[in-house]
Amino acid sequence: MDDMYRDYILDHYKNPRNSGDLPGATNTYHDTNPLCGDEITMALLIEDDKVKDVRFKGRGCAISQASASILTEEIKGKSLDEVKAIDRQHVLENLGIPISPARTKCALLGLKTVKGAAWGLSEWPGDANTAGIASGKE
Amino acid sequence: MDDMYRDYILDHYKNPRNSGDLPGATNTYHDTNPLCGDEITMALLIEDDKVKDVRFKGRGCAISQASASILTEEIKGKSLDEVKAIDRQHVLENLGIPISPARTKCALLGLKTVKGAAWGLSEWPGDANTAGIASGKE
Amino acid sequence: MAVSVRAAATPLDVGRIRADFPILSRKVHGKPVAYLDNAATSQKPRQVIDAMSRVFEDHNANIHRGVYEFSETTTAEFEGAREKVARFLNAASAREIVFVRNATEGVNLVAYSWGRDNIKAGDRIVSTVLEHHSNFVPWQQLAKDVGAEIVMIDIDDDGRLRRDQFTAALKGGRVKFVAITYTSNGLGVVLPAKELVAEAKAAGATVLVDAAQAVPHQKVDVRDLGADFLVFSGHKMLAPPGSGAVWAPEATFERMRPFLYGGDMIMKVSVEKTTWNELPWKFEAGTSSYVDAIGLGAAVDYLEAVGMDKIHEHELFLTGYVLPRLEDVPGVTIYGPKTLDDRVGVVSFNVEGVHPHDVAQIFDREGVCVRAGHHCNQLLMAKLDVPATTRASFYLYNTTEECDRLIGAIQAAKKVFGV
Amino acid sequence: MAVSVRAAATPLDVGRIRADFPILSRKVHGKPVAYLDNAATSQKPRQVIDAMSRVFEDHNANIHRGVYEFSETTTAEFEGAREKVARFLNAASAREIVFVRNATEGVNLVAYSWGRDNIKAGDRIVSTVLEHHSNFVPWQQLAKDVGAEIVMIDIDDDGRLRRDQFTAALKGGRVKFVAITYTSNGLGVVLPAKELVAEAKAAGATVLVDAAQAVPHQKVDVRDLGADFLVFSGHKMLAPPGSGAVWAPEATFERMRPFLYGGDMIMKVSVEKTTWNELPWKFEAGTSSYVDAIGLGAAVDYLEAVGMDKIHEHELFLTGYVLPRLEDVPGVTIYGPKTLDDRVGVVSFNVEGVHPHDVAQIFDREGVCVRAGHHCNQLLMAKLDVPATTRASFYLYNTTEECDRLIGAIQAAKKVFGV
Ligand SMILES: Cc1ncc(COP(=O)(O)O)c(C=O)c1O
Ligand SMILES: Cc1ncc(COP(=O)(O)O)c(C=O)c1O
Repeated sequence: MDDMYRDYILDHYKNPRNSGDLPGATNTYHDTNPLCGDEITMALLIEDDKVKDVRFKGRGCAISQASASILTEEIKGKSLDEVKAIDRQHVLENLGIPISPARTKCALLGLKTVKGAAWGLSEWPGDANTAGIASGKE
Repeated sequence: MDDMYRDYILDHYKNPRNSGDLPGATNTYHDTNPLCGDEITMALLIEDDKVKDVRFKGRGCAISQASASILTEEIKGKSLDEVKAIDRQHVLENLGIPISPARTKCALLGLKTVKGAAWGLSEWPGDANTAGIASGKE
Repeated sequence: MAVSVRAAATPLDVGRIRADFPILSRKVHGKPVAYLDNAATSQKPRQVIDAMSRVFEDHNANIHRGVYEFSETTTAEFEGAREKVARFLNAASAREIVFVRNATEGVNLVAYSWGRDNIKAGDRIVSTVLEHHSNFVPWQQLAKDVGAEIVMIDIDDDGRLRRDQFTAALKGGRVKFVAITYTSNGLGVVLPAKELVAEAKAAGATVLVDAAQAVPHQKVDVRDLGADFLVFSGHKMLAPPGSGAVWAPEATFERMRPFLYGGDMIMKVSVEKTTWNELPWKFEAGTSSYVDAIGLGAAVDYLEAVGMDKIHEHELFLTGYVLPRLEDVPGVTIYGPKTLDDRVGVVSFNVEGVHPHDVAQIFDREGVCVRAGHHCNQLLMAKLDVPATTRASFYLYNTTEECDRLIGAIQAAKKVFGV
Repeated sequence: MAVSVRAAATPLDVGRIRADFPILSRKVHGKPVAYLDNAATSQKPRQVIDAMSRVFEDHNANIHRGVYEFSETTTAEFEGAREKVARFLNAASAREIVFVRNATEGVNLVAYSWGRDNIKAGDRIVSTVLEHHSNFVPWQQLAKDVGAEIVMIDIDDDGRLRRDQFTAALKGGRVKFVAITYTSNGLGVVLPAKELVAEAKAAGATVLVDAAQAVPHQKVDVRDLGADFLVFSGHKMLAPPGSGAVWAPEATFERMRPFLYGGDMIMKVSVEKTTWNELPWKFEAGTSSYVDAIGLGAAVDYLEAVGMDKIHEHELFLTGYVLPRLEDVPGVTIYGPKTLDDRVGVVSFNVEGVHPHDVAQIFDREGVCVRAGHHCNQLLMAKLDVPATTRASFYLYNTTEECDRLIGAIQAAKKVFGV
């Protein structure tokens, strides 16, 4: 718990990196976690199959917003294939705090929107579990 | 239990009184207890508002058949009004053995058919409980 | 309600009550638990836990058809629980009580069994933004299936139902059915259910009252209320999950087709035709959750022994204690009425700068259990224009000390988030 | 089944098993209880009773939405129970397991949710005279509602399904749906379910298997079986009443509309439109019977630890012990197969001159609990041309000594009735 709201988590929450609109974005994906009202819009500028730039806008809990913020830092400059290969395990480890099952969807909403944008989706293809991204039940 | 299968109960079961067809019956009523397969057809010969004669035919458990047999002895010669006034309490007491809730419907099927015949019914009017005859759930 | 709502003290011996609830002596993260999530589900007293174990240890058998002692004893306890529920609600008879898993199944029973036969294309169904999803989605889907229309009634700024809109909706005509909650699980508002029922019935509508948050917290009298259907869940009133009931007058149940088909609800089955069992068993197909129902009977005994009026007064006492203290915390927004009139002990709020999920998570570390989310009230959340709220809800075993810990937990959350 | 059905001894340490069941040391009318009504419901081991009490005493909270320790622990146990059931049935994932109150609700879920959308006027539904009312009446009523036709398959003199009729019915065409039991609760016959499923599917039909009497008594492997739906009840397999499940492949559940609407089964609700939660929660509306489900998880643990093959063998051992002894009693008629092939430990019989209700009543005085009646098998009773039978049914804790007492109780009944 003390473990959960570490300084860097709160810092990412209050001062999200890569926050705001991205004019000229090539890929944009929006998703929500209706059970708690978390929302994230992820915008990527893809050039030569690389993430040239990224911005996100969102509202929600500290975990969902910090997780998205951390993720944007990580993917900037990465190839599309590298981005598509990021898995939930990696995101949870990267967050560096214990995430209980009830908060897993919060922690993974950022990843879901990154994947949605990377794949150029407009809507999520069925069950999030099937897609191996979100997990458990909120 | 020993209490339940008293000699007179078994005697009524094996040698039912007023058993068989009643040619010239004025009122006949048939009913079943579908949950255990008990069946009774009760035939009355009513003259001058009196039960001039009675016969029944049935199959089922000792309790249902003995109870019907005892009842036929009781109603013979009674006025229709007296017959209609017989209540479940009376029948249960008259049987003289402890009847558990699970067997109450068995014990009261005879009364149900007597009432059906006395009132000249062809089908039972709704819920047996409402009619104050059968009780509890089989 | 003839209850003084300004009580400066509780009428309950809370210490004695708490001793009946084993879970209340538990610690969470090293702190004594302060369980303030009673609108979601209640805790269970020893008396209920034991009533259930006793069945399994002493006389368990399937009910209704067994000609042996175990089955007769279990049947008697099960049907005895039904009698207790009937008495508790002042129902005319136990035949008016159909056991279901929960309030949700109760609403669906009415929707499938009564609704499908009675609500037609062009009919209107009146509902409110206060409804729990369980008393809205079944009607929304039925309306979609048959081509009926849903008319929603709004609330005012205090969270009270817009009576003017309700009256206007009924005046608008074609209202076949009204689905209203007795008590809002999101805001703690108690609706003037008896008046609403009378008004709806005068307009020719059939009315279902969702009493999931009412029956556990106040004396509910179905005869006085006058509705056509009433549903509630046992798990919110000291009984196990898996218990609950639909109440309706016998004549109403008689006219309805069954809902679930199968064992125990039949009278006679042939390949061509099946006839139904008597009430209430016509609506109870298959092996009932009879141990849960027996637990509900024990819960009713417990609540009656304590006294529903006193329980209600106690909750208002706690609400009256916590509301001003909550208002004093900078950055806290309270949703719903800030007075004690027509209210139960449900307090929804948000802390500026801290998402409800983070609030609840930090509360957990303090041993304080509250709910964060939409509370199955997404229509209400949309109306309040918030994604979620934090909700504390009281029951007979809560204390002012736990209220103080709630306030303390808010301070802790604010400190973590530097707001 | 690779089980020796001629075992001269049981593979179980029954004494040790019995010590786990508190109720088995009870006396009835001064005699130790011989509980032989397991096809109606089973008794519960200490492990299951305790798993349930522990939730109430230790960490009870409503599941799925609570961001605090109690709720997370209870949710983990509840979803853990689902995982256990999935593993027990060899399901592909826990998302294939929808918790319901009992097998009956499971059949109705399929009838309402799949049936109403897929069975049309003129379609045929194949069923059998062996079906429990719970797997016949829902289809009979659906057929009536939509104008479909029911085709009944008969049994031979030994109680075995008429395979020729089954094949002919499928050849007749237009068979949209097949509702068959895996194991007859009236006769103890085990049907060749896998073959029947394959035949029905080859004919283009969708198949539901009622495994209420199979899952408790034999290893059931849903992947091997290949049906479209399978249902069972927890209370017949050491778990509390109120637990049970429907199994179906994910793709099947995905294509189906929900059954009950309300809290927990929704994703997003607005006045205009509602979207559904993921599997399996899409089919679990309102507060689940989560303590009962946790009890089911504990029961699965218990059964797995003992071993399903051994349990089956033990029951056949008892059946093999009792059948010849029963045949030796003058005036006793046994219904169903008198050999041990494709059979479970259910023995139905009648005593000439004594109605089954009187038999059961006299048994009760001897401490022997059996069922007398139609066993929710009125179609079978009509076929056998008897109003009712007396039925003894075994489980892992029964003994040959109890079988002897059964025979003794028959002698007692004959003595009372002088037959
Ligand atoms: C074969 C069969 N199917 C279905 C059922 C119904 O089970 P439940 O009453 O638990 O729904 C039973 C129980 O007797 C059964 O034996
Ligand atoms: C007002 C109201 N109605 C209905 C329900 C649904 O109750 P259950 O989940 O027990 O079916 C709830 C429970 O949260 C409620 O608060």
